[in-house]
Amino acid sequence: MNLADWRKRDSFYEASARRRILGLLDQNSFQELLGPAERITSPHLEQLGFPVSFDDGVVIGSGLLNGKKVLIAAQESGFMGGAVGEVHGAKITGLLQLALISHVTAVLLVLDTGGVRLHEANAGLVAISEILHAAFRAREAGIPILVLIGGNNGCYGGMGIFARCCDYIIMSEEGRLSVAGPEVIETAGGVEEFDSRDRALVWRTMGGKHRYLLGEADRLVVDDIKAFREVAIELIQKPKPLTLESILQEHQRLGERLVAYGECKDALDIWKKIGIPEFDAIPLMDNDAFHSIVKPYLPREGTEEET
Amino acid sequence: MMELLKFEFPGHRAPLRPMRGSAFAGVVNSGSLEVLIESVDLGGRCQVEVKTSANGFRSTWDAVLEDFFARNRFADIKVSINDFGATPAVVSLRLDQAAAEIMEMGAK
Amino acid sequence: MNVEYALDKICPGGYQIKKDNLVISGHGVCKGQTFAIIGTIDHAAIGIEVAFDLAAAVLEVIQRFPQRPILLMVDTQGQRLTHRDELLANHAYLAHLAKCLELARCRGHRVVSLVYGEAVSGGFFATGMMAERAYALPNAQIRVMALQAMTRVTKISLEQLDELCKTSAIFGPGITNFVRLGIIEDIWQGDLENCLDRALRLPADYDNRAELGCERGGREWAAKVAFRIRMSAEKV
Amino acid sequence: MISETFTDWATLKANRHKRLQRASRLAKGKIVSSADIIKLLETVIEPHDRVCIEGNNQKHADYLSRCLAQVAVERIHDLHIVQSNIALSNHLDIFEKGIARRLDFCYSGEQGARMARLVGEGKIEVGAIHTYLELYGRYFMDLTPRVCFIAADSSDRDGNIYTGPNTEDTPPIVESTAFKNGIVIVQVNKIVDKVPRVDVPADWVDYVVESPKPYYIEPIFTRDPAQISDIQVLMAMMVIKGIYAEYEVNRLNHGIGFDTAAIELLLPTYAAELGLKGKICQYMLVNPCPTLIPAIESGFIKSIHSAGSELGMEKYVAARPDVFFDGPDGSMRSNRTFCQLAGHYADLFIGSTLQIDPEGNTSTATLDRIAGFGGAPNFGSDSRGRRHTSKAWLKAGREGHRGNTKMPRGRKLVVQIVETYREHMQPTFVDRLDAWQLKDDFKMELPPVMVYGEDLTHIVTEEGIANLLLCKNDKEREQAIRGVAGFTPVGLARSHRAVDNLRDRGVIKRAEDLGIDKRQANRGMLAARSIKDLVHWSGGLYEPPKKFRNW
Repeated sequence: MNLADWRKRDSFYEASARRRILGLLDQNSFQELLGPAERITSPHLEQLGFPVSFDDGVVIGSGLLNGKKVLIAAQESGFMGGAVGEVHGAKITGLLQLALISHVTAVLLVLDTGGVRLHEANAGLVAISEILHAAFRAREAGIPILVLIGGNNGCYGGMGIFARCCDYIIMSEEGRLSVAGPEVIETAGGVEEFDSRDRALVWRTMGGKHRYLLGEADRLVVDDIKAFREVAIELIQKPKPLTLESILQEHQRLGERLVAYGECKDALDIWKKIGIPEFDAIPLMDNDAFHSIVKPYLPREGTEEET
Repeated sequence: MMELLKFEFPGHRAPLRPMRGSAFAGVVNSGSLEVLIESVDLGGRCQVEVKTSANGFRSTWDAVLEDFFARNRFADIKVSINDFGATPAVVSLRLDQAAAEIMEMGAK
Repeated sequence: MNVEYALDKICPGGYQIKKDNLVISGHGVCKGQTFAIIGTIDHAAIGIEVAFDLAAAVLEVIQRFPQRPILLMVDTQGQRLTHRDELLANHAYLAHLAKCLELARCRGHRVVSLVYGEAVSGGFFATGMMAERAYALPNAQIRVMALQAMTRVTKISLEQLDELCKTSAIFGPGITNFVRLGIIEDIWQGDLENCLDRALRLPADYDNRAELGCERGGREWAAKVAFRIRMSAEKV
Repeated sequence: MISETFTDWATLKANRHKRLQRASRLAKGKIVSSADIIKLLETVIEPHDRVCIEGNNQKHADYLSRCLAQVAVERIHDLHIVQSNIALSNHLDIFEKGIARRLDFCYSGEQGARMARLVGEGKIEVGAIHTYLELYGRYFMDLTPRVCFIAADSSDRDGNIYTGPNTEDTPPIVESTAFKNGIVIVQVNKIVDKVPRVDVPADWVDYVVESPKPYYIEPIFTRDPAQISDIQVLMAMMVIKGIYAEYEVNRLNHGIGFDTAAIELLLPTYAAELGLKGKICQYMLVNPCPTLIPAIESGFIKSIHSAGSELGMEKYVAARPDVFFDGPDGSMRSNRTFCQLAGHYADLFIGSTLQIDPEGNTSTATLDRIAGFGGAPNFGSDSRGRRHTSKAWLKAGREGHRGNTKMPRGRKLVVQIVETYREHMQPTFVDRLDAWQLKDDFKMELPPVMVYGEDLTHIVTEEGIANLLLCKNDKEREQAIRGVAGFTPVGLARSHRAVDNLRDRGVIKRAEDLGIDKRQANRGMLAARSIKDLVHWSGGLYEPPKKFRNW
C-alpha cells in the first residue's frame, strides 16, 4: 500500500465502536437497539465508584451489508477496556438470539475486549458463556457469525475462546487474539516467561500475522474499515456448519500443530519451521508484502472454498 | 465514589428547534466523558445531569455549562453526562459535538 | 476431593476410568444407564495438550457411543498461563473443546458437568460451563478471581469488597454465589447417583441460566436485557 | 612584580602525572579491562575530586557510574559531581553511600523525588540547578572537572572515540577536562579496529573500557501520534495560523511534548493548505523526533540541527543528509552546546509547561521533587545579545515596544502552549507557582522558574492565543493571561469587560477570530495518526523501538 492510499484509509484501530459500525455497514442503514437514550447501564459499577456508560460499552443493532440484512455488535474499546459485564454481555446474547427470529443473513461481531469485566467478575464470565451458547444456536440455524478483530484491546479471555467458536475471524495485524493476556502471563510466570512490555514479542505471539499464519484467523486485512467490510461482504453468505467431519479436521490440524511446533520457543521459530523465507522480517512487512510472501505456506482448511 | 450533580438553566427566549430527538458523543474513558443530549418537554427550561468520578468540581461544571447554554439557543433540552474526570476543554468539545449533531450541523 | 471418591458415590454400580496425565476418561453406570466420564484432576491448568486430550475424549464418545450421556468432572485452576500455550493458540484448543461438546449435544448426547474440586475462569468456561447444566459438590471451589487479586485490578479495598459481597453475588468467589447467579443449577448432596439420574432426566433444553439467575435474585438484568432485544424483532 | 617565593605553575600537570603513574599497571596502553575498572577508579580518583559524569538525554556513562558506586568509600569520598542529567538510580547511589557529597546539575526528571529525599537527609549538597549552557559554561570557569566519564559507541585501540549519533554533551566535557590536565575515561560499547569517524581524538583520552552492556538509552522523545487529542490539534492549528503564519516564523525550536508533535503533524496538511510551505518552519533546532518525518518528507523543513539523536531514527536521519547534520561516515553528529546556542538565536521557542502564574512566569517544578529544567530556560528567553534581524524578530520587537525609548529592538518569540487543565483536573493556571513552595522546602535562593514572565510573548490554550507583547501595562497583561485561562480559578477571576476589550484589539484571539472552525479540529487533520503511519511516511526507514509497536 503506498503512502497516499495508506493515508486515505479509514483506520479501524482508531475508530470508536459507532464509527466502526457506520463504516462497515451500508450508508444510513444502521438501526441501533437499546441505544444510549434507553440508559441500560451496568447495575454494578456505581457501587464500586466507577462511572457507567449509557450503552454499557457495546453498540448493537441491525443494518445492511451490501444490501443484505445483518445484525451487528461492536464493543467500545474505550469503556472498561471493552470488557464484558452483565448488561454488556446480555446485549450480545440478546442480539444472537434475535438472529434466530429475524431472518438475517449474518451476524457481525466487532470484538475489542480484555474479556471478563473484573468488576462484575462472576456475571461477566457467565455472560460470555451465554454469548457462546447463543452463538452456537445461531450457527446451528445456519446463520454465519463473523468476528472482526483489529482494535486496541485485542480479543482476550473468554471472548478469545468464543471468537474461535464462530464461523470466521477477520483480523488486521494490529489485532490480537489469545486467552491469557500478556500481563496475566507475566504475573503468573515472571518476566522471564513473558515480558508484557516487549510489544514486538506480544504482537508476534498474539497478533494478527501470527494468528493468520497458524490458520487461527481466516483473513488478514490492512487496518482499514473498508478492507474489513469487503471481506465481510465476501463471507456473510458462507456459513461453516459445525459437523463431525469439520471438527475432526480441526482436531487433526490442532494435533499436527502440537507435533510440528510443540518445541518452538518463539513465533520466529515457528515461522522458520513453516519454511517462510525472510521469516524474521515478517513483523515489519506491510500487508501486501506479507501476503505475497506467505501465500504458499498457509495452512489449508478443508471447509473453506478455493478462491 | 461517584457524585451526582444536577443543574437547571433557563431556556433561550428564541430557541432553535433541534432536528433530531437525541444525539450522543464521546466515550467514558479515563479523562473523557459521554454526552447524551435529548429534546424533551421541560416547560422551556434546560436540565443537566452529571455523574462524575471527579468530586468537588460543581462550580467548574456550572461555569462550563453556563457557557455552553450561552453559546446555544436551546430550550427544552436535557443533557445527561457520564464523566470519568474529563477536563473542561474536553467537556466543552463533546458538548459542542453533541449539540451540533442534534441540530444536524455536521463539520464542513 | 479426589475424583475416585466422587465417582464411587455417583456410580455405586461401578465405573472405569483411565488417567492420562491430568485427563480422565471412561464410563460409569447410573441407575442402569451407561454414561461417559470425561474430566480433569489435580486442579489441572488447562493448556493446549489437556484441552486437546479432553476434545479427543469427547470425539471418541461421539464416534463410538452415539447418544451416550457425558458427565464432565471439573477440577481446574483455569487455563494454563504460559508463553508457549498462547504462542500455539490455547484459545483455539479451548474453543475446539467447546465445539466438540457442542457437537455432542447437537448429536443427542446429554452433557452434564460436576465441579468436584476447583473451577476457575477460562478452564471452567470451556468445560463445566459448556454443559447443559452445571452442578457442584458442597465443598467445591468456584471463582473468577480471588478478592485479593480483584482489589489490585479495581483499586477497591478488600473491606469494601467484602462488604459488597454480603449483598451481591456478582463479585465474590464461592459456590452459593454461583448458584444464585444461575451458573450452578444445584448442589449435589446425599445420594449422588440420584442426583445424576435426576439431572439426566431433566429436559435437554438450552441455556436458561439468565432466567435462573433472575429467579434466584442473583442476576436480574441479563435475562431482562436479552428479552428486550428479542422483543424488537419486528424493528429489525 | 615577580613573587619572591617559588611558584609552581604546573601543579595540575604534576598531579595528573602522579595519577597516571599510579594506574600504569591497570591499563594496556589506554585500554582497561572491565575486571580492573573499579580498581582504576580507586587509583586515579582522589577524595574531594570534581568528577563529571556524562549524563545526557540519550546516552549515559551508566557503566562507569555503576562502577563508581562500588569503589571503597574509605578511599574515594566527598566527590563533587557535575553532571547535566541525573537519570539513573545509580547516579544517586554514590551520594547515598557517601562517595560523593556535592552536586551541580541541570535536570533530574524521574530521580527528582529520591533526590529531594537525599537533599533532605543531608546526603546531597546541591550547588545549583543550571540550564545546560550555563553548566557547560561553568565547566570552563569554576567547575572544571578533574576526572570525567564519557559514554561512546566505539573506540579503536589507540583511544580514538566514535560517539555515534548521540554526541550530545561529550565535546564540552572532554574539552574542559582534557585541556586542564584532567583525566578522561571513556566507556564504549565496543572496541573496534577502526572507528567510523573520530569524534574525540585519542590524545584527549586517557582510558577506554569496553562496557559489558551497551550504554543505557531510551527513546524519550518519541511521541505516539495516537495519543494526540482533538484539543491539541485545535491548539496546533491556532499556533500555525495565529503565530507561525502571522510572524512568518522560519527558524525555531520545538519542545518535545504532544502539543508540539501536533504542530509538526499539521505542517503537511493544515499549514500546506494555508499555503505556508516554504514560508514557515524551514530551519529547526530539535532532536530528530519521529513526528517530524511527514513535514520533512513533504519538503517543509530544510534543515534540522539536533542536540542528540532518537532511537529508531538512525537510518532515516542517515538517509536525509540534506536535512540533518550527518558525518562523512553517514551517521548524525549531534551537539547539545551548538544546538542550544543556535536555539538562543532562533526566532521562536515553543513548548509546554505545568504551571503558569498571572504574571506569566512558568514552571515545571512539582512539589516534593527537585527536577530541574534542562534547556528550556535558554531556548525560552529573549536573546538580548542578538543583532541580526528577521521578519519575525523585528515584528515581535515592534509589538513589544513600550515606554519612551526611540531605539528599535527585535525580540524573540517565546510561546507556551498548554491546556488550561492537565489530567486529573490539575489547573495549569495558578495564582502561585509550586516553585515558591519548593524554594521554601529546599531553602533555595530563587524559586525554580522555567520561563520568566518578562520573556514570555504568547500563551496558547484551547481557549485562544494571548499576545502578551501587545499589552500596554502589567494590569492588561494579567487580564490577557486570565483571558485564555479557561475555567481555572485564574481564568474565572477575569474581568469580562477587560477581556472583551483585549479581544477587540486582537490581544486575545479565539479560534473563531482566527477563522478556525473548531469542528474541523480533529485527529483526522494529522498527517500521521499512529507510529505505523510514521513508518509508512519514512518509506520504512524509521524503525520504531519495540515499546511503540502494535504489530
